[in-house]
Amino acid sequence: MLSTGAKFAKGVDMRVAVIGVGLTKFGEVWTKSLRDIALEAGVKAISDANISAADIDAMFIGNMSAGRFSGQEHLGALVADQVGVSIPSTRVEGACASGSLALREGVSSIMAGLSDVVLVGGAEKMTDISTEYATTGLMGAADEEWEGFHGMTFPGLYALMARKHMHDFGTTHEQMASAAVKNHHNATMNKDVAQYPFEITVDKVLNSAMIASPLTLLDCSPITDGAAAIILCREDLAKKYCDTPVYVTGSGQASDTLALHDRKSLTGLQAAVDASRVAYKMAGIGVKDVDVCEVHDCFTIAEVMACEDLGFCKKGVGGKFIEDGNTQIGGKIPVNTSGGLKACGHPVGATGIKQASEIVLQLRGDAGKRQVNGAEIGMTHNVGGSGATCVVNIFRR
Amino acid sequence: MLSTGAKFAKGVDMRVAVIGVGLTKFGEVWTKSLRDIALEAGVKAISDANISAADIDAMFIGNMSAGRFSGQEHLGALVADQVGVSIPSTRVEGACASGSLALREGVSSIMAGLSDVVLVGGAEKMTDISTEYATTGLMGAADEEWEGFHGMTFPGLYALMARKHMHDFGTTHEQMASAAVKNHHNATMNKDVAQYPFEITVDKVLNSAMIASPLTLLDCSPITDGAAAIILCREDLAKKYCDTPVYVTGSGQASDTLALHDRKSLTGLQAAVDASRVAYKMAGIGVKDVDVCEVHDCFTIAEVMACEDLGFCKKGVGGKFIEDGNTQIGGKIPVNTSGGLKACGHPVGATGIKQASEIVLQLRGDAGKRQVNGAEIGMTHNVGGSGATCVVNIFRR
Amino acid sequence: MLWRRFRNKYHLIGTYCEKCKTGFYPPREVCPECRRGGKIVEKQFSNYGEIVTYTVVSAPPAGFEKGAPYALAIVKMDDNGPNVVGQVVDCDDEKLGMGLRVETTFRKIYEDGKEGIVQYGLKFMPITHENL
Amino acid sequence: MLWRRFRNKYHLIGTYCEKCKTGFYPPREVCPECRRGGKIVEKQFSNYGEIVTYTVVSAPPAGFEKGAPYALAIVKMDDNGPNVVGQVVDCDDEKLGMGLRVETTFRKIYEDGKEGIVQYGLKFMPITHENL
Ligand SMILES: [Zn+2]
Ligand SMILES: [Zn+2]
Repeated sequence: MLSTGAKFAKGVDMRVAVIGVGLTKFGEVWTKSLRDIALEAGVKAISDANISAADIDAMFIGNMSAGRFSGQEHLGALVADQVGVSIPSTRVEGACASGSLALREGVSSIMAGLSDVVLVGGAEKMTDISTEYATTGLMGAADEEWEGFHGMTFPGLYALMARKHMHDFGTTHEQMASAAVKNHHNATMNKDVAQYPFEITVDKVLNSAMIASPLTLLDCSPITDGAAAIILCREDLAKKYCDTPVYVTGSGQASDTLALHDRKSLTGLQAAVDASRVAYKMAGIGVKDVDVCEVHDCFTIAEVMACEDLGFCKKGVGGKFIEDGNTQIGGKIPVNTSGGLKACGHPVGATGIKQASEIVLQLRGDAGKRQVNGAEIGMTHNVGGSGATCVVNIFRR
Repeated sequence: MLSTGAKFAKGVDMRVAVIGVGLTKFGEVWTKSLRDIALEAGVKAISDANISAADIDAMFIGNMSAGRFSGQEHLGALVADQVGVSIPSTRVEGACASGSLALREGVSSIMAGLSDVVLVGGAEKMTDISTEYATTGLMGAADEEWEGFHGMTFPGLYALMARKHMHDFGTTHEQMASAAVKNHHNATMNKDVAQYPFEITVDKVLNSAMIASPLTLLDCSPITDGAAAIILCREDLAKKYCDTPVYVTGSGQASDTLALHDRKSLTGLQAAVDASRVAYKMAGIGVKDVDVCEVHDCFTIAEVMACEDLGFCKKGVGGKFIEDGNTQIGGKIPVNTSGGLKACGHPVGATGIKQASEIVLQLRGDAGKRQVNGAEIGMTHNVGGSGATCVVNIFRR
Repeated sequence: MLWRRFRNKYHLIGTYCEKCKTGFYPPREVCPECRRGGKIVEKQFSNYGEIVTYTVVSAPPAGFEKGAPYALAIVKMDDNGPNVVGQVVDCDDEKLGMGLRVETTFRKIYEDGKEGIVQYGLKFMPITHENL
Repeated sequence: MLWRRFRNKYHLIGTYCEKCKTGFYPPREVCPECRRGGKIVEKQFSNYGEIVTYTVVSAPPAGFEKGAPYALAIVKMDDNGPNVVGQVVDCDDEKLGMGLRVETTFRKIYEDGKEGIVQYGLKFMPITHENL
């Protein structure tokens, strides 16, 4: 069933601008707590937007598991407190898509006329606990009662999809690995933020430790601490604060079954297909118009499926599409210029905002060595769980 | 600092209707899981609204701690999955105010033109774990690092406020207890939902087990399983589905410091004062216009402070105001006709939606024995943590 | 908490929509396709099926360390049954593969770390004597 | 995780906004009133203060069962210091009350159930020899 959000896509005029972005360094940040990094990203975004905290009307904070990882819920209030404002501040959660959901609520608040300027943040502190416990905690994004119960893990779920994709379409592990190799290369040009800004090779991916066959350690995104924030603003006020505003022109969100085995297809994410259709329609563009895209490569197979689900290539040929270099900077459609979740890192609640931030930098022409020449339209693809939530946001300069 | 949401209050025209409500029985529901009760409330609300699930464009789900209590995050997708729809579905969290925050996001989505019909749900499953662990989990709503660290509990935080209120204003324990007595009485007329629909006395409150002095067991709201859902709809479509729509006409949200000791006042919640001012202004009414109100009586002292913060009576006299019967059904301003958190129960994420549901029943004239005669304007007051988030929503028939 | 679904977790008992003839495991109370128009009944599904896809997990979550590495598969149950996820046991590595025919077996799933509660449930094993 | 704040939790070291002369404990990196206009410096606050409000907790959270019932108070520290929350120890029930003068003392807070880690931090006790 198509997400019924589609029926609104054509009539919606978003009129929302992004006027500031802020990111912390991603990685294992032992010396800082969740509130420290959330404040750091927020202050950077406020500063980048050249506004003061008093200009902000509302906040939306994406976070998945502070309750489990740090014993702290109520992150909306926590961040407002740290920034020193008493405005409405709301936590939004949709597993690994929490950041993009928060962005959507920020956009909605401005479109509704409830706010003029909104801070949207995302943060996750994941390295304070053991890997086993983090693995268990992350399964809270999938179906705890019917998948986690059997010892299923997140890599395991994507491994089930990878095996099926390889079986049905002849996708090879080498093709999947080429996504990781590209993303690590891109990360070398994003040293201020990326967790792993170093080159790897296809051989290294194939020969690293097995996590859930056929996926190895280097097929998987890491466990990361990090925070990201962006400032949204009513379109007609944007020029007051910023010479180079970027506009949100489309947003699609869709859901699918929580458990993977309940789905009709195991080789793609229907929620990504649905969400992207809505977003394209709302933005009034086609896939060919997209100049740069950040996709949710929690595992290498996820980037392969994303290229197919978003329409960059035909169903089944995503692996070859990436292997052939089409998604490199300079290729047909550069994907994950930031380094993606794989090499830039994946602090769950922050990821969607980091993706938006990277697209904003690209559209401003501020992406430095990794700049995609003349990028005018960019897109983010953010997935919650094994695909039960997907959000696609489209931006233009 | 006044919540800057105030600047929008006057210009906002909400144009959002409530066309259906649904509640599960509140209590210890051993035989049902979180997904069971969430589905039950959703199906009831859909049925009450006389719509089909296919009419719903988006969902917002309020929940605080499923991650900690059940290992399950990603409740938006879980509820969409259970209902069998692939529409946008987002979890919203602000501790005990999660339900009202979800309602606000639903309203925002309709005002933004992103949805016509929205299901807003709230659910919490709290009785599957031990009381000590629940007590620890609930402190995730307060400041885990600086309050929970010292062995602080939620009753402890409200006890600190109660002691100060008694000290500064001469409020008595008997006065506080009278709120609980009234709420239990109201619950006897709400047997289909209320967890504790039986009468108590002031003596019983004073002599029940001490929890955090001066608060006893009967000063505290219980640990509850339950779910609630309401259906929101664009104002101009409401009559298509429903003969007796109720309208959301104002909504205020404000934040305060996460930790109690950081606040200027310990005898009231500034966020409640701020949120109610915005809501009154947006609805274009004054406190005297409110016919019925559901307040967040997580502890008896909270209802005393709410009466003052919302302007029902002057600062410091909330205890006497309640003791004198002003908040009974038939009194000056009936408060907590449902039985409140105290006697109806407090399934954290569901509470704000249950409050809205009770107000809708009152404004429809469907509240049975506990009906407030001629109620035209109703209000909900929903608090997160010890007051770091507060949401006030105003409804009219 | 899982005891709520003991009956479902110990047997392949789910639900079935008689209108669109779709089986659900875990059980659903509402058919996602037919909704109010559907007719949901309880159903015992076939205990036989074949592997649709599989993985071997080497990095387990807390509580599953002892059994690792272990195989997990999605199995399409016979007679128009549902897809079911579970561990595959008593199966050589070289035998494990797409399309392998398996049957359900009742086994220990894990021991709960905190309270030592042993959880049981269904796993899969290769069919030894098909058509017996 | 709490070791990040060891220095702050073992001493009454917070921050102070020199512009609006407000003390913060726990430390804040941004003054909520002055924001960018503020000047935040580290500050050791007075170890003496008086009880603003208090409670005795009889129903403790996990990890604090052994010490219950225990007293918790918000204490206003001297010399325009911040409000600080903490347990009150070595204090008779009849003595505990609003306005009681207390000083900080370094004590065990709790033992972490899972890993047996002992957490230390500041508590309060009645001042025995004021003006010594
Ligand atoms: Zn059906
Ligand atoms: Zn200052």
